[in-house]
Amino acid sequence: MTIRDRLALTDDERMLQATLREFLTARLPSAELRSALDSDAGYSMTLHARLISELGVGGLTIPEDFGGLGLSQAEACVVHAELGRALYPGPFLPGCLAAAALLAAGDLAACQEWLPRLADGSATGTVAPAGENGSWQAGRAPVQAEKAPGGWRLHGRSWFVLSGQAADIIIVPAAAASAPGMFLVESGAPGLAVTPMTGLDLTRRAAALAFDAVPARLLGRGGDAAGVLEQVERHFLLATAAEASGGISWCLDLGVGYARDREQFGRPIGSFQAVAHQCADMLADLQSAAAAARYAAVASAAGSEDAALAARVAALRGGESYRRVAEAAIHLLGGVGFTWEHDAHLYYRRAWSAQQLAGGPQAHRAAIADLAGL
Amino acid sequence: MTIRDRLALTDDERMLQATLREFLTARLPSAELRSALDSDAGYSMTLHARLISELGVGGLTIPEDFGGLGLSQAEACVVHAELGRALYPGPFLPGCLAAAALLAAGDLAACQEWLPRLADGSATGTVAPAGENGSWQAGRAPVQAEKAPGGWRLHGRSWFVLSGQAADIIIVPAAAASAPGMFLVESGAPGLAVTPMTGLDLTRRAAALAFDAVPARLLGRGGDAAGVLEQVERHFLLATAAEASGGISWCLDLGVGYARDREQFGRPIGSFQAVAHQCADMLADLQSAAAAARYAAVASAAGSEDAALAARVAALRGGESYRRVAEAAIHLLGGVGFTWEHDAHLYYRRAWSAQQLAGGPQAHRAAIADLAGL
Amino acid sequence: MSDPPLEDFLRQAEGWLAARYLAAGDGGQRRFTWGEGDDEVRVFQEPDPVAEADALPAIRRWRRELWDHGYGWIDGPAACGGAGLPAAYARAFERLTRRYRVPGDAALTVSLGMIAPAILRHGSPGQRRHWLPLLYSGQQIACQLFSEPGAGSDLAAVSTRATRDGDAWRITGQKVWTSGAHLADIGEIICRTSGGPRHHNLTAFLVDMRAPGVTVRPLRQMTGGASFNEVFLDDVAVADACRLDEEGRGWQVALTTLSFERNAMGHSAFGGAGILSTARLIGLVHAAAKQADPVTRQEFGELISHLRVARYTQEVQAAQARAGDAPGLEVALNKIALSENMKRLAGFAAGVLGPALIADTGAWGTYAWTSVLLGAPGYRLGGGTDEILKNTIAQRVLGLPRAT
Amino acid sequence: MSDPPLEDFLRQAEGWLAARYLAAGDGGQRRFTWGEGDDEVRVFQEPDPVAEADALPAIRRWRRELWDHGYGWIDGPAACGGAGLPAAYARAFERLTRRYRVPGDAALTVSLGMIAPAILRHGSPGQRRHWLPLLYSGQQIACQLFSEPGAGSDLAAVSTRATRDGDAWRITGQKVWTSGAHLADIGEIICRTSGGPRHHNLTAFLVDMRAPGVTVRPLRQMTGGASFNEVFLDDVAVADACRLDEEGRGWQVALTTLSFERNAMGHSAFGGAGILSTARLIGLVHAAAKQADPVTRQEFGELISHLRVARYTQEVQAAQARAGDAPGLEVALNKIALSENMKRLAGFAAGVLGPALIADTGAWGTYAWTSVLLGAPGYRLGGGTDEILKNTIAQRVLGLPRAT
Repeated sequence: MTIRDRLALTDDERMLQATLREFLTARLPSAELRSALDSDAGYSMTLHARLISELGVGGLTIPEDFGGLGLSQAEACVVHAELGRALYPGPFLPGCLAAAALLAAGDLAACQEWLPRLADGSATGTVAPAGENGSWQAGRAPVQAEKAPGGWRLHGRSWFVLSGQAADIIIVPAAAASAPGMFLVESGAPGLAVTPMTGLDLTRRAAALAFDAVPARLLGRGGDAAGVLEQVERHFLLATAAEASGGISWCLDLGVGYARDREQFGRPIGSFQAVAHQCADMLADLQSAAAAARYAAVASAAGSEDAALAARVAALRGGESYRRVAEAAIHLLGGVGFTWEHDAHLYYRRAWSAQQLAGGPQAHRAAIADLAGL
Repeated sequence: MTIRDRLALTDDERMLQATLREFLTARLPSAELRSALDSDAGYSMTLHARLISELGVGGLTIPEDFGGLGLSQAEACVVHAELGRALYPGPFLPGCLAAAALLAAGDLAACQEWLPRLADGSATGTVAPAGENGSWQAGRAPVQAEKAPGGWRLHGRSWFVLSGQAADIIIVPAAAASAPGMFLVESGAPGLAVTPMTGLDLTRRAAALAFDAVPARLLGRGGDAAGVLEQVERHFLLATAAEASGGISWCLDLGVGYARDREQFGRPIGSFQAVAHQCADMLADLQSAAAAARYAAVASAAGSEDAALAARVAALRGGESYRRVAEAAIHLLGGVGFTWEHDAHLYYRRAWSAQQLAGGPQAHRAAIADLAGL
Repeated sequence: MSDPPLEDFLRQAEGWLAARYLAAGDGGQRRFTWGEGDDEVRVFQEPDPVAEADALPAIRRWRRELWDHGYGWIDGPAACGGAGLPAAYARAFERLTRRYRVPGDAALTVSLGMIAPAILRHGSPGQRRHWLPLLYSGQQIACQLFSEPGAGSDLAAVSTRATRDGDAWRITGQKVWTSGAHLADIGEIICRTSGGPRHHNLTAFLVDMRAPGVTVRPLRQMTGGASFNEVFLDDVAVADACRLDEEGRGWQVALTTLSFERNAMGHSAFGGAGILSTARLIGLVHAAAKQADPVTRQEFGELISHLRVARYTQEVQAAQARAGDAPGLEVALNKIALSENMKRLAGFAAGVLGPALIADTGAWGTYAWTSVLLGAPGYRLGGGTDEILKNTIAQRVLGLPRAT
Repeated sequence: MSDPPLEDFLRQAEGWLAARYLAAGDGGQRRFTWGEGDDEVRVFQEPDPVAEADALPAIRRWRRELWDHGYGWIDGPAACGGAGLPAAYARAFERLTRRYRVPGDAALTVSLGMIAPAILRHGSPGQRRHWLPLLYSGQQIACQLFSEPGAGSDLAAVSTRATRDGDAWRITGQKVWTSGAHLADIGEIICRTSGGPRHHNLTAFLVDMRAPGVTVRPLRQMTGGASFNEVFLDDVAVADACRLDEEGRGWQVALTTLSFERNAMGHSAFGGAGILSTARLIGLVHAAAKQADPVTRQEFGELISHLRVARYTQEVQAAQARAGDAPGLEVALNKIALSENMKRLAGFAAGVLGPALIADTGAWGTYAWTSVLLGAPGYRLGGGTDEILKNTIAQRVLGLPRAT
């Protein structure tokens, strides 16, 4: 199946997109989002449960024999784009990453125990790969694993853990004697301290995790953290690129709508060429970010040899475009865009945060140079 | 004398600027410039002689006791800016660099012999510091010096030598036994081959020099090439920054004049906001490039401790602004700007070439990081 | 009789091609090897006039052979000599030809990509039957006579006049930025035919480029070469039968022709896509021994990301078109992206080569990059300036009120 | 009696300052040391209301002392209580104060930098004698009531109405983006006073901020804090004596006030210049241990070049002003440059810190940079958006026809 044939949305994908758009527009209007952000969990658990049960998106890329839909990255990114458009604050993305980690580690028992529960929403999960400087190098894992009589014990700290407070299971890379392996920690495990991190992105909370001799379950044979993290990172790159295209489309609709309606000097501000051209630039950003996200997702789904490069290109260009378009939307709105009560800054905050969590422009450029064969 | 007091142009500098502007407007209109470019030498020797004799700018920064005016970098850059504005094709800048090299090498006899002739225009000079990749590292000088019975002999090649064909004397760094020293070679010396390099900048010709056992005169004690080149480079950075501000001011006048006069859709194109804002951006580039060039020249003249940093900032920002403004001017002119017969592309070519010859943005940014204390 | 299945059509076409042309070897993409062949990286082709004239007969023969075997106008209506097959067959055939060393249609981009489709849309049945076979069989080549010194972005302000003279017209005026005028047999020209209101005072004609009073001169551009011409018309006679569409409908004819231009320009193959190939850029970095320099690797990664995104965008659009959801005017954004990528290419080459970019040391593939640097500004002007294209996008794609 | 020589004036002033305030130590610039003190790097000051109220008495006393000893309004006309000395004396005194730990006038930028000069220009002799001593002595603080939800860039479209009521006026309406309204005693307000043509239907007043019907609310901005207020006026009584300039001349009064604002905003000290200091940026890079990374050093060099050029531009302009050739409206370009530099700062911090910028690990001087990132968009709006400033530059500095 060459990439070219799958680039246009299939009818199923179009259906999935429309259903999600309708669901989120009805159930997560601005007021609902705001009250979720003010709640302790930072998201509505009932809405999260409905999203997963009614639309079945919990187990999107989990194989059918583990209770999932067994769909590909192409479909998954349609979901990520719509959730990104609505700044959906629930632990959807972390759950996907946890599922990806479990599948990549290939521990059948762990998969059988947890994947069905991630799929039906009865359990939430996340991954904790990052040290204090945010980088994912498995080699210098910020957490050490020690083989104790009763089983493995983890020591150390990991930071920027998405939905760390909401997760029932946390998949952590930890350096053991040989190469680092992947470990599963259940929430509430003794010695595990989960503290929220004050963050820029109000619609996606991160936590810092402290491990003090925390009992953990080694996934698979161990020593495979590098390989597993690479696959998890691919999901993360594709998801953030798709979320970015969704957020950009919201900002474009906002900016163009305002440029049409807002009058100054007795005419719509969109009739001023500077404003009109900024809107055209925003459309160009949407067009390229959406195309890159789609191409990268389809390339990964098709296992094509330029999939890794496409994922980095999509993350880099999507991240830069999202930051630029979110700022342009605030600027177009003028004063009201700068207020706390208007939602524009929530997208600006997500754009900056997601870009850095996904590795940041420098990491992407370096990876692209490697993957392109320089 | 603090920098702050000297930043505004003095009356003398204003006079020098006005006289030069008048001289060049009268004697180097577009038609004259074009015929000079088509000539063998690439410039009018009679005009060059008049420039030096009538305005005495040949020995601007040459001390009075060597026949010069003994003025500072501040005055010199007023001249460089006006010459840059007119794309003056004569060997003025190379002459300044040769004079700076002679002074920095401190060889009294050589100074007495050549500085007066550079000052009165009876001799032209240049420097040949660059290897094939254009960099000026004295350490890896592209030319070797060998002590032969009859005196020093030079071997090797140097590239991008400004006005290499027109120069009577060429100051060359050459690696001898110990650290490289500075050598003076007279044009026509046996074994010296000067071949013109096809170049982007039609208004400033460069040559490649091949040295085959060329007799050369060691300047001073030798081993001081690094220190001498640093001072020559300072002159080059300040001069290119000043030339850039002059070129930018020409492009701004062209662009704004055209935006006022050219009518499309029944109105001057300057009444379209996209065009008006591009003109405002060009003014911002002129304002910062001119201020940086002036501040850097005055800081060097005052020997202030941030002079080196200021020179690099002026070269970096001046170079980037010049490239941007020259391209904006062509774009504003539309089709006619893209033609060979219109002068706009001569400025575009100078902007790109001067920026690279002066070291290029990457070298400037690295130097700024060092000088700012990172 | 219904269309043959696509597979059969392609198999037959491949047979026809293979019998006449060598395979291009490796998947049709000429393998790029640093140091081999011509290091030219032009934004606009600047064919040396002699070489160009020499190549033309082969191109005409290639078109004629295609035409005589039904491949000349695969998706053209049978009534005008086309094969009447779906557009997908034509696109598939075009992709197929890239796998063979064929003369190709680069020199006919305007003639077949813009003028012929305009004649199909605005020509009378008689004109279509007369002109289209001549163009698609390569017997005649058409060029576009639109811009004037005083009418660039504001095309409606053309001042070239066509005055009625019995049942003919006399045309006097000057056209600029016409590519291929020196090779063309006919030119689609927009002229002012009345003092009427703007957009209603224009008429389109097909003028004989070799008629008395037509003078074609190369237009030397800042790159040093000439990819375009100036055309002077001094009282040139044109039969009323050569009037394209009604008098006063010249503006509609112009808009149709321009819309075809934008689609073509956005396509990555247009504008010397060869210069955008990753292999050539890697060669450039290795030639300057900077592949280990982290700063160069960052600039390389940034550049590649822009080039790839431009390709991904076009491939997604092509897929959407195949699925019946063809993109509209927003395709013009591709052209803006290509212009920006050319500027980025020149900047990258400057960063890698430094002075070796701006003065020729003779090293292969270095100074040649000045063509990109000198051609890029023209690419932002040809086929509609950035500003004009953004106006169109804002108003007709985003629905914003007319920007003034 | 002629002015005392500047040196004597400064010697006397320094004696006065030294007797009352500690020297600021090292040349007036509070030495920056990484890790010490508050790591706040705000674009807009977001003073905690309590701390702000506490600091106000000291600022009022500082103004009163200056006023009582002739330093309150050095270059003000004697007729209104000023010392009548040349502006150069005032600038020299201001530079002198930076060498002492004085409360400073940061909280009075609007009151003394915009409203007082507007009263001097447009007030009657009586109004000038009444209000200016109160403002320059710190007894009263003024704020600016201009923008409205429906009148941002288009200030002339204000809908706040002032209706005549005997020899007083009643004002009803809403003003937004007023800094310091909660601390101000009076507000310069632009109101619509007639149905007349645009720019001729406005009148300026000095309204008592504590009058019944005035409600001041903090305006929470995207940074989370509130540097500005919303002010609601419900049938607020204002004596005709508080009308500033003639009825219908409100637009001229507004333009005068705005011109003072632009000059102030361009100055690098404005907008938390502290965040632009090289030492803080070097500390940031060292804290992330990236000083040896060539890519970081390039991004650092690029950022520093922009910050320095902004400073050089202001210093050259100041020198030109001292030489009697003060720059005109092009000063507004400094404000645009400062906005762009804030965006560059945020981008640089993100490159150095990565995720540590967007979520707080508790490390000193890292997450604090989000204030720059969140404040920068506001800086492009306050004091005239980029677009409005560029319109002004194009039309009134470059002489281009009115851009529509």
